[in-house]
This record gives sequence, C-alpha cells and structure tokens, in this order.
Amino acid sequence: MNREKVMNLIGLSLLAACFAIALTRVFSRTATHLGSDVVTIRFAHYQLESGVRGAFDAIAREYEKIHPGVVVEQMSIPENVYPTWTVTQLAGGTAPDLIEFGNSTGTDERLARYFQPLTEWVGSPNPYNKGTSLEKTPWRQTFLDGLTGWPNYNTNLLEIYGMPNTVVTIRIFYNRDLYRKIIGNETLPRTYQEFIEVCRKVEQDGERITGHKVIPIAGSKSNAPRITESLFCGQVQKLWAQYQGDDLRQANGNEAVLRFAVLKHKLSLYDPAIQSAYQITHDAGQYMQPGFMQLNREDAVFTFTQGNALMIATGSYDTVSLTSQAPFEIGVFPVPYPTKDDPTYGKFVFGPATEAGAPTQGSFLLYMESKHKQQALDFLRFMTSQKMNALFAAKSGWLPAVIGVDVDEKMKPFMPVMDGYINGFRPFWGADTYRVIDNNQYLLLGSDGSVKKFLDALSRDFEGALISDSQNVNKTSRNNLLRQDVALASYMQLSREGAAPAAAKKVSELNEIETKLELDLDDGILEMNELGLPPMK
Amino acid sequence: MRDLTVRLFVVFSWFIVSAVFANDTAKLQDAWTSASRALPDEAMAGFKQIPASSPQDREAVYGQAMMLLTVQPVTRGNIDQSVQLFQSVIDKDSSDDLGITAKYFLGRIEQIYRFEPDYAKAIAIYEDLFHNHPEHPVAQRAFVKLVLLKLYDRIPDAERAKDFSAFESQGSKLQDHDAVRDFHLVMAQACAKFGFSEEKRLEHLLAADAAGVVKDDTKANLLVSIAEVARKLNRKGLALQYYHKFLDECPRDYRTYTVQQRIAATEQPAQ
Amino acid sequence: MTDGQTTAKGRQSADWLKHLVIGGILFIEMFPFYMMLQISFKDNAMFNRSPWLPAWITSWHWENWIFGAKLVTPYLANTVFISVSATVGSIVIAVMGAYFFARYRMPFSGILWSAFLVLMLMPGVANIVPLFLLLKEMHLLNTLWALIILGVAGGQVFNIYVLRNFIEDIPKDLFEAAEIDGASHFQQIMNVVIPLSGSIIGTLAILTFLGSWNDFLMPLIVLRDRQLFPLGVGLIYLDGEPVKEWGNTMATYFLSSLPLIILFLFTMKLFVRGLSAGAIKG
Amino acid sequence: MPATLSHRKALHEWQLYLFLVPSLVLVATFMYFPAASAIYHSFFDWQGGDAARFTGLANYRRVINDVVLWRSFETIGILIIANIFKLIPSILLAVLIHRLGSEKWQYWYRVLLVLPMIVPGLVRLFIWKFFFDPNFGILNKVLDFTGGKTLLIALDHHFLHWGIFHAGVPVPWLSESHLIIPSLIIWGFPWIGTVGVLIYLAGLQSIGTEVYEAADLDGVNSFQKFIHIELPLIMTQVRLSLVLLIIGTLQGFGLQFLLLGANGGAGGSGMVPGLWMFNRAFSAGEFGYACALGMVLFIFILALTLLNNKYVRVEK
Repeated sequence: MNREKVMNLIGLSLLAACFAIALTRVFSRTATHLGSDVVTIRFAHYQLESGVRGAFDAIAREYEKIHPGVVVEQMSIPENVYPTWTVTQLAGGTAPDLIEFGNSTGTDERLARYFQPLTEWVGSPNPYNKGTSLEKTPWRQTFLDGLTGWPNYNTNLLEIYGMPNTVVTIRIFYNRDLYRKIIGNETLPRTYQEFIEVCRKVEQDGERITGHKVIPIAGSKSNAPRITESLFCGQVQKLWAQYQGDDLRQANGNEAVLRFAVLKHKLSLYDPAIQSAYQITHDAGQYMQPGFMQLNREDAVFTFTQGNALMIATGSYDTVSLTSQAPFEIGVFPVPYPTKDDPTYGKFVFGPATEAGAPTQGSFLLYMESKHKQQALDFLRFMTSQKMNALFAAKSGWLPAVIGVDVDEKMKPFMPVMDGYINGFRPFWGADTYRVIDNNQYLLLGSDGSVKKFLDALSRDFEGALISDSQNVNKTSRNNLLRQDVALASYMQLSREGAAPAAAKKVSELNEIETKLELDLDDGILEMNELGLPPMK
Repeated sequence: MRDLTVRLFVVFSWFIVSAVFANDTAKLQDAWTSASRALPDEAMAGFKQIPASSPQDREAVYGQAMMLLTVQPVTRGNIDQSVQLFQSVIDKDSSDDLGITAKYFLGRIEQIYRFEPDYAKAIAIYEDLFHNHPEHPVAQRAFVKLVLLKLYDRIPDAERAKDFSAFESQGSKLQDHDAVRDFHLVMAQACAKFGFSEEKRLEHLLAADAAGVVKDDTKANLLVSIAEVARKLNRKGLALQYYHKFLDECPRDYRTYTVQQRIAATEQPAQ
Repeated sequence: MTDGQTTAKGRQSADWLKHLVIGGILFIEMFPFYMMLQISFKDNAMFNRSPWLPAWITSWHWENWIFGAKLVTPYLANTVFISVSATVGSIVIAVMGAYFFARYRMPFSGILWSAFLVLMLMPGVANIVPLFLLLKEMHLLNTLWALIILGVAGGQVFNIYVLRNFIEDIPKDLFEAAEIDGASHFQQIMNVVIPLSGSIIGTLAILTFLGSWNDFLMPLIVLRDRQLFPLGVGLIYLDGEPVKEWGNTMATYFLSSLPLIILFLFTMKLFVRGLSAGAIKG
Repeated sequence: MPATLSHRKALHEWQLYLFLVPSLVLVATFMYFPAASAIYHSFFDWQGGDAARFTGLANYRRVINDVVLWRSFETIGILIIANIFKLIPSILLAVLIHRLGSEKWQYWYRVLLVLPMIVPGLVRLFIWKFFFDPNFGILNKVLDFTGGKTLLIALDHHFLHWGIFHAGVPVPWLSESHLIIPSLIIWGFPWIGTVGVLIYLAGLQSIGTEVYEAADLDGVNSFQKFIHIELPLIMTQVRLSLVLLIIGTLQGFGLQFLLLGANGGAGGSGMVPGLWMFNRAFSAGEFGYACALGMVLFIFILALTLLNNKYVRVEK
C-alpha cells in the first residue's frame, strides 16, 4: 500500500509539474504576442501535398519583401476538416482574407453571400506582370483556361470568383523499370486497344517475369475514376453532341437537358452509347486489384510505390509525392482513348478530348468582409503573376496555371493538350443520382459484375434520384434569382441617386445575369410541370 | 432686431432641414449599399431609421418592403406585409420611378417570391404596367418578364406560337438597352427550346449581339451560337465572321479546336 | 481469499483456464499497440515485405522517432494545459452535479434530470455553427479557454449520467453516519463519494482526458494562431498527407500517447482500482 | 434510489442546488443553444447558409415518405441487436477477472486492459482496414488457409444464392452489398469495451467474499453463480451500458462514413440514420431537412431509452 501511495504521489506530482510548465509556457507566450499595427493578410488552403506549403510560403515572403508593413500568413487546413472549418469561419465572420475554393466554399449561395466577384478587375492587365510577355494581357487571359469554367467562373452567377495557381491534368503514371521488364520495351500505348494489350500482358506474364504478383492498374475509390471517367466521357462524346446546344457548351454531367431527356424517356440508360460507356468502365476495372472499390487513395499509392502495380492514374498534383516515395523511375502518358476504328468502342467517339477546359485549380476566393480587401486583392494579383506562378510551380512541382511559365522538362508531359474535341458528359448527374450510382457500382466493378446487372439495379432508383436532383437544382436557381433580384433593386435605386455610372453598369450586368438565371429556372419548372411533378421540394 | 431673428430662424431651420434631408439621403444610400451586399438586416435597420415625417419616407418604405422579401428567415407573413408596403408606395403616386418599380416588384412577388406563385396575377400586373407606361425602362423590363412567363408557363403549344409572334411585334417598341438585349436573348432561346424557326433564332441572336451583351461568358456563347446557327442555315460568310470573332475574343476557350475545325469544314467547299 | 481446502484446489486449476482465456483476449486487445510499435521502426518497403513481424533491431529506422519527436514537442504545452484543465474541471463539476441528483430527490430534480438526459439523446447535426457564433460573442475565439470550457461542458451530461448511477449505489447509512457527525455536503463528497467511487471517477477522468488529448476538430476551428494548436491538430495534419510513411506516422502516434502511458504507469492503481476497493467489501 | 424529501427538509437543503449550478450553466449555454438551433431549423427550408424559408411541417411530411430513412432503420436495428450481443464478452471478461484467485493478477489484467485505450483511434482504424483488405488482409488469408472459404462458397452455392464467393477471387468485404453488415458486425472482435469492463468490475467489487463462500458451500456451479450472484449485482451497470450503447449506435455513423463514404457503400447497405442525416446536410445541402431527420431520430432514441428503463429492471 505504501509503495502505491508513493507511486501515486510521484505520478500526480509529475502531472502537476508538467501542468505547471505548460501553464508558464502558455501564459508567458500570450503576454509577448500583443500589440502590432502591421497589416496581416491571411490565406487558407487545404493542400497538404509535399512542397505546396513551402511554395506558398516562398510567395508570401517575396510579397513581404516589396511591401514592408504587410505580413502574409498561410493557414493550411486538412482536407477532411476543411468544409466544417470554412463554414464556421464564414458564418462567424472570422474568415481569412483569401480562402481556397472547395466544395464547401463553392456553393452558389456561399459564393454570392461571402465572396467578392473579381469580374470587374479581370479585364485589365495584372500590374505584377509588368515587364513580361503578359504586360498587356488582361488578367483573365493570362491563365491557361482563360477562367472559363469551374471552379473559377460560376456559370449560375456569371461571375469570376477564383484565381488559380495550378492546372490539373489526369495522367497514367507507370513504373518504368517494371514496364521495361514486363513489356520488353518502352513503347507506350497511344490507343485504348494498345493500353488493354499492356494490361493483359501484365496479368498473364507479370508474375512469371518478376517473381511476384503485379497488378496492371492500382485502383481505389478515388484513383479508379481517374481512368474510368475519362473513358466514359469519350464514349458519350457523340451522344452529348446531340443534346448540346448551338453554343457547343461542355457538359458537367448534371445538365438539365440530359436529366429531363431521361425523365421524359427520350434518353435511356440503356442507350447504346451509355451502355458502351459503362462497358468500357467495367473493362478497365477488370485490370485493377479485386475489391479496389473499398480502398483509399493512400492504399493505391502504396501498392504502386511498392512495385505491386505497374500503373496508377492520378492528377498532376501527385507527381512530387509519388516520385519522392517510389524507389524506381516514373513515367507518364495520357489516358488513351479508343480510336475511331476500334471495333467495339470506336463508333461512339470523335477522338481525344481537349484539355483546354482542364480546370485551373488551387484557386483563391476573396472574402467579402476582409478588412484589407484592396491589399488582399493586390496579393492575389502578385500570387498569380507570371513570375510568382513560376516560383510556385518550381517549388511545388505542380503545373503552372499562368501561360508562358517555363516548366521543367519532366513536367512537360503533364501540360494540358489544347487541341482536341469537346468531351462528353461525366457520369455525374447530381448529388442524389451520384448516391444511387455509387450504391450500385459494385454490380459493375465487382469480380462478376456486368453492365446489365448494374443498369438493371440502377434503373430502379435512378428516376427518383433524378427528380430529387432536378428539384434541388430548381431550388438553388430560385434562391440565386431571389438574391440577384434584391441586389438588382438596390443597384437600381443607387443608380437613381448619385452613385450613378458604376451602379448603372452593375444594373445592366445584373439584368443580363437575371435573364440567364430565369431562363434556366423557367425551363426547369416547365419541364417538371410537363412531367406533372412538383418543381421544387 | 425681430426681423433679423426671424431671418436667422428661417436660415437656421432651412439649414437644419436640409442637413436632416441630406442626412436621410446618405442614410438611404448606406442602406441600399448594405442591401446590395446581401446584408438585409443592416439595410432594414437603415430604412427604419428614417422618420415618417422625412420626404425620403416613401423610399424608406419601399426599401423596407424590399427587405421584407429577403430578411431571413422568409415567412408568409413578411411577404404579405411587403405587398402592403409596396401598395402604399403605389397609392401615393403610381406613375413615378418608385411607383412603377414598386408595381413591378408586386409582379415579381407573385411570380417568384410567394411560396405558391400565382403566374396569372403576375402576368396581369406586368401587362398592366407595360400597357400604361410603355416608355419606362422598368415597365419594359416587366415586358421581358411577361415574355418569359407566358412562353414558359404551361400552355398548349399552339397558343405559345401565337404569343411568340405577338411578342415579336410588341418587342420592336422596346428602347431600354437592357430590355432590348434580354428580350432578344429570351426570344432566341425560345426558338431553340420550342422549335420555332431557325431564321428567327438567328435574327434574335444578331439583335442581342447588336444591342451588346456585357458578360464575357454570355458573349462567348452568343458568338458560337450565331456562327453555328448561320452555318446550319448555310450563311457561310456570317458563320465564318462569327467563328473568327470568337477565336479572336476568346483565345483560351475549350471550344477553340472545335471551332477551328468548323472553320476548315465551312471553308472547304468554297475553295 | 479464504477458500476451503477442496475449493481452493478447484479454483486454482480452473484459474489456469481463466488465465488462458483472459490472456488470449488481452493479446488481441494489445495487438494494435504492438503493431503501432513495430511499424514505427520500419520504412514503407519493409512494411510492405513483412507487415506483421517486427524488423531485426539493426535495421530499425530510428529517424522515424526523431521525426515524431520534432512533430510532437511544439504542441505539448498547449495539450497538457487544455487536457488537464478540462479533465479536472469536468470531473469536479460533474461529481457535484451527480451528487445533487443522487443524494436526495429534491423538488424539480426530476425535471432537471430529464432536461439533462434529453441532451444526451439528441443527435448533433449542424450544431457547430451556432456553437462557433456563441464563442465569438463571448470573445473566446482563438483562446485555449474556449477549448477548456467546451471540454468541461461537453463531458457534463455523460459524466453526470454515469456518476449518478454509482453514487446511488453507495449505501445510504454511510451518508447518514457522516451527516450525524456534522459533515456538510461538501465534506460528504470528499469523505464518502470520492473514496467509494474512485474507480469510476478514474475511468471517467481517463475518458475525458483522452477525448481532449486527441481532439482536433474544435481546436482547428476555434484557434487561429498556429502556436496555440494542441497535439490532435498535429496528428490530423500527418493523417492528411496523401502519401503516407507508415513508420513516421506510427512513431508519431506512439510518441503522442507516450505522456499518457507514463502518467498511467504511475497512477494506474488509482485509476484502475479506485482509492479503496477494500472499503466496500469490508 | 435517492431519498425523497419533505418540502421542509428540501428547503433546508437549498444549498444543494448550488452544486448543480455550474453544470447547469455550462450545459444550458453550450449544449442547449446549439440543440435549440437545430430544432428551430427543422421547420425551415434551409441550405446551411443565411437563406431560410419557414415551411412549417413540410420537412416532417417528407420524412414519412423517405424510403432511405426507413431502410436505414432496418440496418440500424440489425446493428443494435448485434451490439447487444457484443456486450456479453465484456461482461464475461469482467466476471472472469473478478473470479481470479490472485488479486495481483486481477490488478495487472486491469492495467493491461487500460493500455490499449491509449492507442489513437486512427491506428485501430488502420489495422482493421488492413484486416479486411481483399488482397493483403488477414481475414481472406485465414479463410484461404483454413478452408473457411470453401465452406463459404458451398454455403453461398446451396443456401444463400448471393453469388459472391468464388474460388480464387478475394472476398471484397467492404465493397459487396451483402457483406457490409456482416463486416460491420465482425468489426472490433472480440468486442471488449474497456470502459464497460472497468464499469462492471467496479460493480462486482461490492460482492463480498462471504457470498462466494456461502455459494461454494451450497455447491452452486459457476454458471449459477453468474446468474444468481454476479449478474444481478452489475445489472445497474449493464443497464447503463445498454442505454449508452443504444444511444451510441443510433447516433453513430463515424465508422460507416470512414469505411463506406457518405452514400452508405455498395447497395447502400451501410446507410444508417446518422449517416443519412449527414448525407442530407453535407452532400445534398438540405440542412433543414437534416435537422428534421435529427428530431425523428431523437424521438426514436427517446422511445428506446424509455422502454429500456421500463423493462430492463434493476433488482437490488
């Protein structure tokens, strides 16, 4: 008993001592941190990939050098906490000046409520590009994609909100040593047929040649779609061309015209093109490890970097992480499309898709209530100048988003291929349809899955989910419209009272936006009415 | 002495009153600025500060009516109250800027703010407005909404085509830049949606372009659409003109490759 | 144990079996601990070759531990401050609250009890924004106090719920005897409640402590300055890396729980058995 | 049970209320406020931001026809029943430890029980995922090695007709609709809840040695001892565990979310009410509806807790 008391005593006093040390550290620090009148610009992002934080840091230090009295701080928030984090900071009015675009920050409602549209500044050149080839180029046109789409440009609100740092392209990474060993040479597949040949060879001879089991493609929940979605889009290129309007718009997959075509039984899930798209998804899935749908990104990366798989498909952002981990040389090639003469898959495709629409990402949004809005905007310009974007690309190993930035020879194969056809739609129709597709995927991608099993199961819940998604889209459009309507009323009044020219310009813009929004909304409502369904939930 | 006092008093009170008015105008501006930034609570408080005796009261009431539509949470009660306030603004004068705009928003309430929209009422209000004040920009906006509503409200196709041609003639009376542009955008879209003639679609698209669109994205879509429709109608010169215009103005667009191919295909037979 | 001759023998032989069963179960329970330890000495290639068996000592990657130590140390002071304060505060207040409910049936105590219980049953969704706004109004953002207060408040309902059940099981005569001796309620808590429910208090303390030791969500949301971050935030950063070095990760995890292990090694009797296991038996 | 007081005595003991004040203040501020906000929003069409429209009971009317919700209650029902059975190992372990002759061993076993608690949850998750991994996982290796796989194939072929087990193809435990619930049930084997064991042991401590001696003299076997002596004495604690378990299971969705994602995995088999609530709020942006789902879930939990309090009696 006595010994026990001594132990307890030692333990508790140890704890007390630790606590005392902690106390002194905590309190001595708060005392020193008070008082300073420098301008602090904060920017928050969720990129924990190696190198990126360092790259942002380097840009911040450069900015501080030419702007004494300004401190730039980066805040990196882990991806799984990011939605909660942004939502609370925005609602609480404590958000940093610049926030990276994410699914949580990028909803129409949040963009409209919390972020400053940057449209009025993108028409004039970025002052930090002075002395470069982009000196006279409007800010918007200095980016690879001209900020024409998601995530920087919001097609519902018709405003530019985000300024990107990188462009993301999808590539298939392969283990060069293993490839030479198994295939015998390093001729890379340029068509889908050749690609499948490689996969087949790995499956047949991989174990015999290397002495251990080699999986052709390392798949996971997040890596498999990198290949299968591209192939899917290719198969529905011609189908989409039938539905695409005269403006030749690119599809996101959740286009109203597709949703209502299915609901009105003009387009069927069993349409030959869609069947073929799912068939090619199924076929590619057969060359990934069994049960890959239960694995995560890190599992697939592990399989690949340990030499257990020949290939992995992922975005350009993973390059540094992969090369630093893998004890072998890595090469890349684009996801090969079936050619027109492919006996099974050729008849649905136009050809390789353009990557001109490849989204420029790592985009920062300007917080509406920022205390130093002008300064933050200035930093945003600085960050996206050609010079700084080059610094970013060099330090992070990511692709640059700004044109004319020289990239490392190694990064060349990643640069977006601008020439190419407009792609088909992604297998994404909205949140609820995504859920039912996700729920049934195992029937397509499982070891004895088939397109028929999958589509039979999917078609049971698909229409219900489409209805729910259409109702949600209508509701979002309606809410957007209500917000714009009030803003319009306010600017109309302001333009009548003195603050005229600027407000009048805004009125004209808002009227145009409203017309576009209302056309979409009324179209959605009309379609639902024709189907005899409530237009909104 | 007394005269001076009176004069001083008059000057002083004029000063006070004007100061108060100026103050009220500034307050209104602040409130509208808040409203434009989606801060309805702040705006509402601003409008309520203006006393009923102030000459700016009518606009303040109008502002409150507007804010009642957007103060969160939105309730049926707020919407009804908003209708009353708008009506009181109209009752004072139904033909000045504020009166006409208030009327326009009565129509908007029936069309989109109500929990159960009443399109018939909205249509009646818009028709009334455009009929009585065909010159006023807001009434012309009401006409664009009327076009939208009537074309997209559920009616048999036959009537829709009839309405469409009626709108075509009425639309030529529009003068306000925004109304003209949006009218043609809507009509062009309707041609595509309901399968009216492609020639008309091209006419309306060109008219919208002539009026001038202001957003980059609308512009890009419009240029491609004009070129595509022209190509389908075999007006090669026009198509090529707009394809090239698109390439010049939107160099980094994802459609450039497709458009270049279209140009090549359009030029070929001519050679 | 004062067993009779025959049963003693029987018990001894049966104990063999019990030891075997308990040992087997404990082996499985200890398995994550073992894995954490052995992986912490490997790099990914070694882990890939043999995930289950420990590596030979000469090939151990000590740099994993250096990595972990570098990552963990800056966070320690904040973590200790938050966890200790929150645990002590939570337990002290909860014991008092539980005593209120368990000692007498006071007027309104039924209603108050239901009011407490309802909170435990309520699933939390979309709760974090109102909570954040509240902290903002109270000017507690970017302070460690916010985390301590949330830690204390968050544990109340559960702790009181469990403690009440235990305090009610204490024989009433003990309280009455103390009362006759002129003990105040406070003294009754000190002299009767705490000694007799020491083990459950210890268990709850461990739970509360662990909860705030590894928490990362609230700190990330409430704190802005990097230097205020506690340990859980550091771990979640590590977890957020898309490409994982399992050795590094495991070494860091192990190091982050090392202070807890040391603490428990010294005070385990207190925690495990309570202050006076004998008191009730006697 | 707490002693009932006369009003006079209660008045005399008024200081007792002071004991509750700190808890009450904290709980009222930090827990009621968010909870009230959730109830309030359940009557709104709310997408999580500023804009909200009062829609009265519309959300609740939608709940009635929500097929996914009612399907998720079936799933959670199975999980609750499984979890009730999963209480047994902890009780048995506590009794086993308690019955050990040597106090020293009792002590050390408890210490060893506490240690794994310190292992971060992330490590546990990592190991269990590794356990279920189709290609490298232990579970499939053990099944292949012991021939359990052949048994499963036969079972599938003759009785289940699921068509999911095939020779030479690894079993995808977490990506096959039929296997998700079994996997979730196997998860955590041997299902020892350290806290539970410690709580039971704390309860068992009150059994005096003389009780065992008397029982031994009567020639009572160990099963009877368990039923008649030990179990009744820890019924308070068992009931406590049961309540906490039901609440925890009904509210919980963390594991399902981490393993299967917000959509509930293959066939939606892992969709539980908590996850559906999360899905509606964060995938579909229907926060108002999610709050209404939360209220419905709350009513279920309340009902089950009341039933539990009524029928699982504690005899002292």
